[in-house]
Amino acid sequence: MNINSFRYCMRQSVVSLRRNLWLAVVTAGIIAISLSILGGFLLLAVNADQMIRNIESNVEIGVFLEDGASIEDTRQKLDRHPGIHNYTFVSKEEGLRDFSRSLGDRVLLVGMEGENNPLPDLFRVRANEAEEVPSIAAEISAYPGVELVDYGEELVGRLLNITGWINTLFLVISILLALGAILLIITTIRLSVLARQDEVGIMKYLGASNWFIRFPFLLEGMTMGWTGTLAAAAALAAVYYRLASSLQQEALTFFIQPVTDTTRLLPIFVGLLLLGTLMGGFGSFISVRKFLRV
Amino acid sequence: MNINSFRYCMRQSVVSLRRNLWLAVVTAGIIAISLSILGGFLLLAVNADQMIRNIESNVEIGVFLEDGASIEDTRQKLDRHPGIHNYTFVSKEEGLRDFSRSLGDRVLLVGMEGENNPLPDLFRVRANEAEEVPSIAAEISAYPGVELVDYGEELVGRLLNITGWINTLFLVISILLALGAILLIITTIRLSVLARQDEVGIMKYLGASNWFIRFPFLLEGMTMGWTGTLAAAAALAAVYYRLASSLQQEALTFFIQPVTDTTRLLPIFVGLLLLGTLMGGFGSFISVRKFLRV
Amino acid sequence: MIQLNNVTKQYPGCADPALGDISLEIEQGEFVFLVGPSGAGKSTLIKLIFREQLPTGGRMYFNQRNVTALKQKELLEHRRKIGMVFQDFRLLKQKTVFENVAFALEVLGRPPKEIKEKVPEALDKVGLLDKARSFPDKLSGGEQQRVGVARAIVKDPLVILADEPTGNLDRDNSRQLMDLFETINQGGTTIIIATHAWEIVDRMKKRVIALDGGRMIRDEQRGGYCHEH
Amino acid sequence: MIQLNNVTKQYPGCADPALGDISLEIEQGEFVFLVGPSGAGKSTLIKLIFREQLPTGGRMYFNQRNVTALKQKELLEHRRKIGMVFQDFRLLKQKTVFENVAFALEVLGRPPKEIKEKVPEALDKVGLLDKARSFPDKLSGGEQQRVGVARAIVKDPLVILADEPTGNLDRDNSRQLMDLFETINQGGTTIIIATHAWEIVDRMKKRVIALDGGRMIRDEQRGGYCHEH
Ligand SMILES: Nc1ncnc2c1ncn2[C@@H]1O[C@H](COP(=O)(O)OP(=O)(O)OP(=O)(O)O)[C@@H](O)[C@H]1O
Ligand SMILES: Nc1ncnc2c1ncn2[C@@H]1O[C@H](COP(=O)(O)OP(=O)(O)OP(=O)(O)O)[C@@H](O)[C@H]1O
Ligand SMILES: [Mg+2]
Ligand SMILES: [Mg+2]
Repeated sequence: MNINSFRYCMRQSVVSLRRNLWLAVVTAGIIAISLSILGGFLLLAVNADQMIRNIESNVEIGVFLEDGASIEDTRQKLDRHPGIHNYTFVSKEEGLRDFSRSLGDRVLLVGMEGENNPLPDLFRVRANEAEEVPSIAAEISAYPGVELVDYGEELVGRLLNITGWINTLFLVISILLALGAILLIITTIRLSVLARQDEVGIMKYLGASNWFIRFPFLLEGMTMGWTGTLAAAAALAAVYYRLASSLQQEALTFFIQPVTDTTRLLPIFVGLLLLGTLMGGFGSFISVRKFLRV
Repeated sequence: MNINSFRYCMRQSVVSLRRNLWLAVVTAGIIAISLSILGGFLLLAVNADQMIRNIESNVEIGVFLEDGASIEDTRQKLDRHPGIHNYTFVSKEEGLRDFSRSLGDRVLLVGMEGENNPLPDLFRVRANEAEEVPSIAAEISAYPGVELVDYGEELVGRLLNITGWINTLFLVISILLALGAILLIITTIRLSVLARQDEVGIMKYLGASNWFIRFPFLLEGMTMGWTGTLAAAAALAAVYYRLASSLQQEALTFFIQPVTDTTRLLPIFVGLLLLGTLMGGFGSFISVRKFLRV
Repeated sequence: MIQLNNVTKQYPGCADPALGDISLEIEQGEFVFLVGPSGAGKSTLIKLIFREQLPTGGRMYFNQRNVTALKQKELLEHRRKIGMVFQDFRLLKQKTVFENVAFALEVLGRPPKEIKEKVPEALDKVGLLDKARSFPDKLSGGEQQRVGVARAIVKDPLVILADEPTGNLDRDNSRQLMDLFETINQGGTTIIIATHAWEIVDRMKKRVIALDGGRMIRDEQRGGYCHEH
Repeated sequence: MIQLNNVTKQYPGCADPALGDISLEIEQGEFVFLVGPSGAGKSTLIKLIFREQLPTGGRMYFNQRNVTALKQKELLEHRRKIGMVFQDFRLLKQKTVFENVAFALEVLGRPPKEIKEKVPEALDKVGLLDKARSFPDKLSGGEQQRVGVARAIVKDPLVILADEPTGNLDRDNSRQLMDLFETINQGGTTIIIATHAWEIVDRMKKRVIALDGGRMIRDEQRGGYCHEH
C-alpha cells in the first residue's frame, strides 16, 4: 500500500464517519453505555474487595491467658510469629473497665476490682491474611499459659463464603456485559458493512486490495470504540469522584471506604480505553472479513 | 386491510424472519442479555430490600430499669403501645448468665449473684418500623422506673442511609440498562429497515399502504423481542432457583435470605416479558415510521 | 385522462429545470412514445405522472383529479391504477420472480386463487415462465426488465407507464414486447413509453412527444423518432 | 491476448448451461461485438473474462495467464488491467460522479495530481463534465451509464469490457460513445462490447461474435447483427 492509498483511506474514514454521523454516534453511545456499566462493576468489585478485606483484617483472635501466666513470654512468642500483623494487650483491669463502659458507665462494678476481678488477661491478635486465622489460632492455643483461643470461626467462614459468592456474581455479570458489548459492536458494524455491501463489491470489481477496503472500516470502528470509551471513562471518573468524596465526608466513612488509590484505579480506566478501542477495531475486522472473500 | 392482506403480512413476517435468521437470532440474543441483566438487578434489589428490612427489624431498643422499679407496670405500658412489634424481658439473673456465657462459661462470676448482681433488669423491645425506633425510644424513656433507653442511634441512621444509597445505585444502573436495551433495539431494527429501504421504497411505489408495509416489521420485532425475553426469563428463573435453593441449604441462610415468595417474584417476570415484547414492537414501530413518509 | 398545464420541474441544486412549461393532454386508450436525448426529461415526466416526484410549477390532472394535491390514501389509489415499468427495474431482491409479480396483486389485497392464475399468465406473456422461481440477481439484464413488465401488466392497470422497457432487450424480444403492449392497448389501456429505440418508434407510427433539454419540441400523431425521418 | 478453449459455464440450480463449449481467441487491439438474444450468455461471457465468475469447464487465458488459477493478488492485477462497463452501472451511491470516476485511479494508488487531471478529461469525453458534483441517484439513466463508461476509460486499461453500454442512450449519444470507443481502440486498446444495438453493429462493420442459448453460432470479421443482413 503506497502513500497515496494510505492518505486516501484516512480521508475515506473521515468522510464515511461524517456521512453516517447518526449511526456512528449511536454505536459510540452503545459502546459507552456498556463500558460504563462494565467499568462501574469493576469499580464496585474493587471497592467490595477492599471492604471485605477491611472486615477480614478486623477479625481478631482473642487469646485468653491462664491466671498467673507470664505475659512477657506470650508477647515474645507473638512478636516472633511471621503470620501476625499486630496485637494489643488488654489487661484484666482494662477488660473490666471496657465491660463497665459497655454497660453505660452507670453501673459500678464494685467489689470486682483487684483480686476479685473475674476476667482473664487478653491479647487481641490480628493476622496478616484472613485465610491464615484458623491455623494461627491453633498454633497459639498450644503456647504455654494460654487458656483459650477464640476467633469467631463462624464469622471468618461466612466472610470467605460471601467473598466467593460476590466474586462469582461479579465475574458472571461482567462476562455477560462484555459479551453483550462485543456482540453488539460486531452486529452494528456488520450491519453497517451489510448496508455498504454493494459498495464493497464494486470496490473489489475495480481491483481494490483487501486492505484498501478494510482499512477505512477498521479506522471507523476504532474511532467509534475510542470515542465511546472516552465518554464512558470520563462519565465514570466524574461520578466516581463525586461519590467517593461525598462518601468520605459522610458519617459512614469507616463503613464504606471508597478506594481512591490511583495505582488501583488507573489500570481500570486504561484497561477500559484499550478494551473499547480494540473492541471497535476488532469488531470491524471480524465484520469486514466476511465480505472480503472474492 | 382485508383478510388476504392480513394473511399475506403474517406469511411475510415468517418468511422474513427465516431469510434473516442470523440477524433475528442476534437481536433476540442482545435483548435476552440486556433483559437478563435488568431482571437480575431487579431480583437483587428485591433481595437487598428484604435483607435490609431483616436487619432493620432486628434493631432492638434496650430498656434498662431502675433498681426496684415495677416490672409489671412497664410490661403493661409496652403491651399497650401500638408501634411495638414484640419484646422480651431479661432479668438481672439472666443477664448475668448471658454475660458469663459470653466469657466462655469458663470464668465463674462468683460473688456477683443475688444481691451483689450489678446488672439492671432489661426489656429488649422491637418496633414495627425501623423509622419509628427513635420516637418510640423517646416515649419509653419517659416511663416511670426507666433508667436508660439505648437503641444504637448510629446503626439505624446508617442503615437508612445505606438503603438510600443502594436504591439510588440500582435505579441508576437499571435506567442505564433499559436505555441501552431500547437504543439497541431501535438501532438494530432501524438498520434492518435501512438494509431493506429499497424494498420499502418499491412497495410504496406499487401502492402498498403504510400498514401493509409496517405490519410485517412490527410482527418481526415483537417476535424477536418476545423470544429474547422468554430466553432471558427462563435463564434468570433457572439461575435464581438454583441460587436460592443452594443459599437456603447454606449456613449463611440467616445472613442472605433469598426471596422465594412468588407474589413478589411473578411481577418481575411478567414485567420483563411485557417489556421485551413492547420493546421489540415499539422499536420496530419507531424505526419503520421514519421510512414511511412518501 | 392525463392533462398537464404549464408543468415545470426544477430539481433542487440544479441550474436548469429538468422540465419547463410542459402542456399536453393524453386521452384514455392512447399509445404514446416519449423520445429525446439522454437527460431530456423523459423519466422526469413519467415520474411526475406517477407522482414519484412533485412538479414545482403548473397543474396536473389524472382522471380530472389534481395529482399534486393527492392525500396519502388517494396517492395509493392513484399508484394502484398505474402499471409502472422502471428504468432501473426495481425488483425486490429478496423475492423470487413469481413473488415479485405476485406482490403487485397482493398489495391490492387480491385473493390467492386469482394470484395463482394471473401471475403465470403474465410471466408467460413476457416469456419468463421457466424463470418463475429464480431470484432477480440470477437473471440476465433483459430478463429482469421483462419481470418488471410482467409486474406492471399483471394487475390490468388503467395506464401503463414504461421507462426504457427495451433498453436491455434484443431486437426480437423488443418487437415481441411492443406487440404485447399494442395488444394491451387495444383492450383500452393507455400506454406511455419513454424510449430510445428509434427503429421501433419509426415502425409503429404512434403518437410521439419529443423532449429536449426539458422543453417539448414536438407532438405528432403517427410520428417518427426524428422530425426529418 | 484472450483465449478460450471449450469453456463452459453452468450456474448451480439451472438445467441448461449459460455457456456451453465456447472456443475463441481475441487479439490485442481488436474491436469485438458480442450479440445475441436476451439470456444468450453475453453477460456471462464478459463476466468470465473479468473473472467475476469462474467457468465450470474448459480453459481461459488472458495474456498467456490462466485466468481460472489466479491468486488473490493476481486477480486484483487482472482486474486493474481491465476497464469494465457494467450492465447495471454499479456506481457507488455514496460518492459523487467525480469521486466515482476518481475511485478507479485511487484503487491503483495514483497521485492526487494525476487524478485531478484525468478525471475531468474522462468526464468531458462522455459529456458529463457539468454533472461532476452530482450523486448517481440524481442522474438520468443514460447519464449514469456514461459515468460507468468514464470510470472504465479513465485508467487507460489494456481491455475495455462493456456490457450493453448504450442500453439507456439515445441515438446521438450512442453514436458519440461508439466513436469514442473507436478512437480508444485506435490507440491499441482491445474493446469487447455486448450489445443489442443492431443499427450500430451493422454500421460499424467490426468483428461480431453471436451467441444463442449459450452456444457460439457465428464469428465474423466485419459482420452484422444478423447473418442475413
Ligand atoms: N447468477 C446466476 N445464477 C443463475 N443463473 C444465471 C445467473 N446469471 C445469469 N443466469 C442465467 O444464465 C443465462 C444467461 O445470462 P446472461 O446474463 O449471460 O444473458 P445475456 O446474454 O447477458 O442477456 P441480456 O441481453 O438479457 O442481458 C440466463 O438464462 C440467466 O437467467
Ligand atoms: N433526483 C434528481 N435530482 C437532481 N437532478 C435530477 C434528478 N433526476 C434527474 N435529474 C436531472 O434532470 C435531467 C433530466 O433527467 P431524466 O432522468 O428525466 O432524463 P431522461 O430523459 O430520462 O434521460 P435518459 O434517457 O438518460 O434516462 C438530467 O439532467 C438529470 O441529471
Ligand atoms: Mg430516463
Ligand atoms: Mg446481459
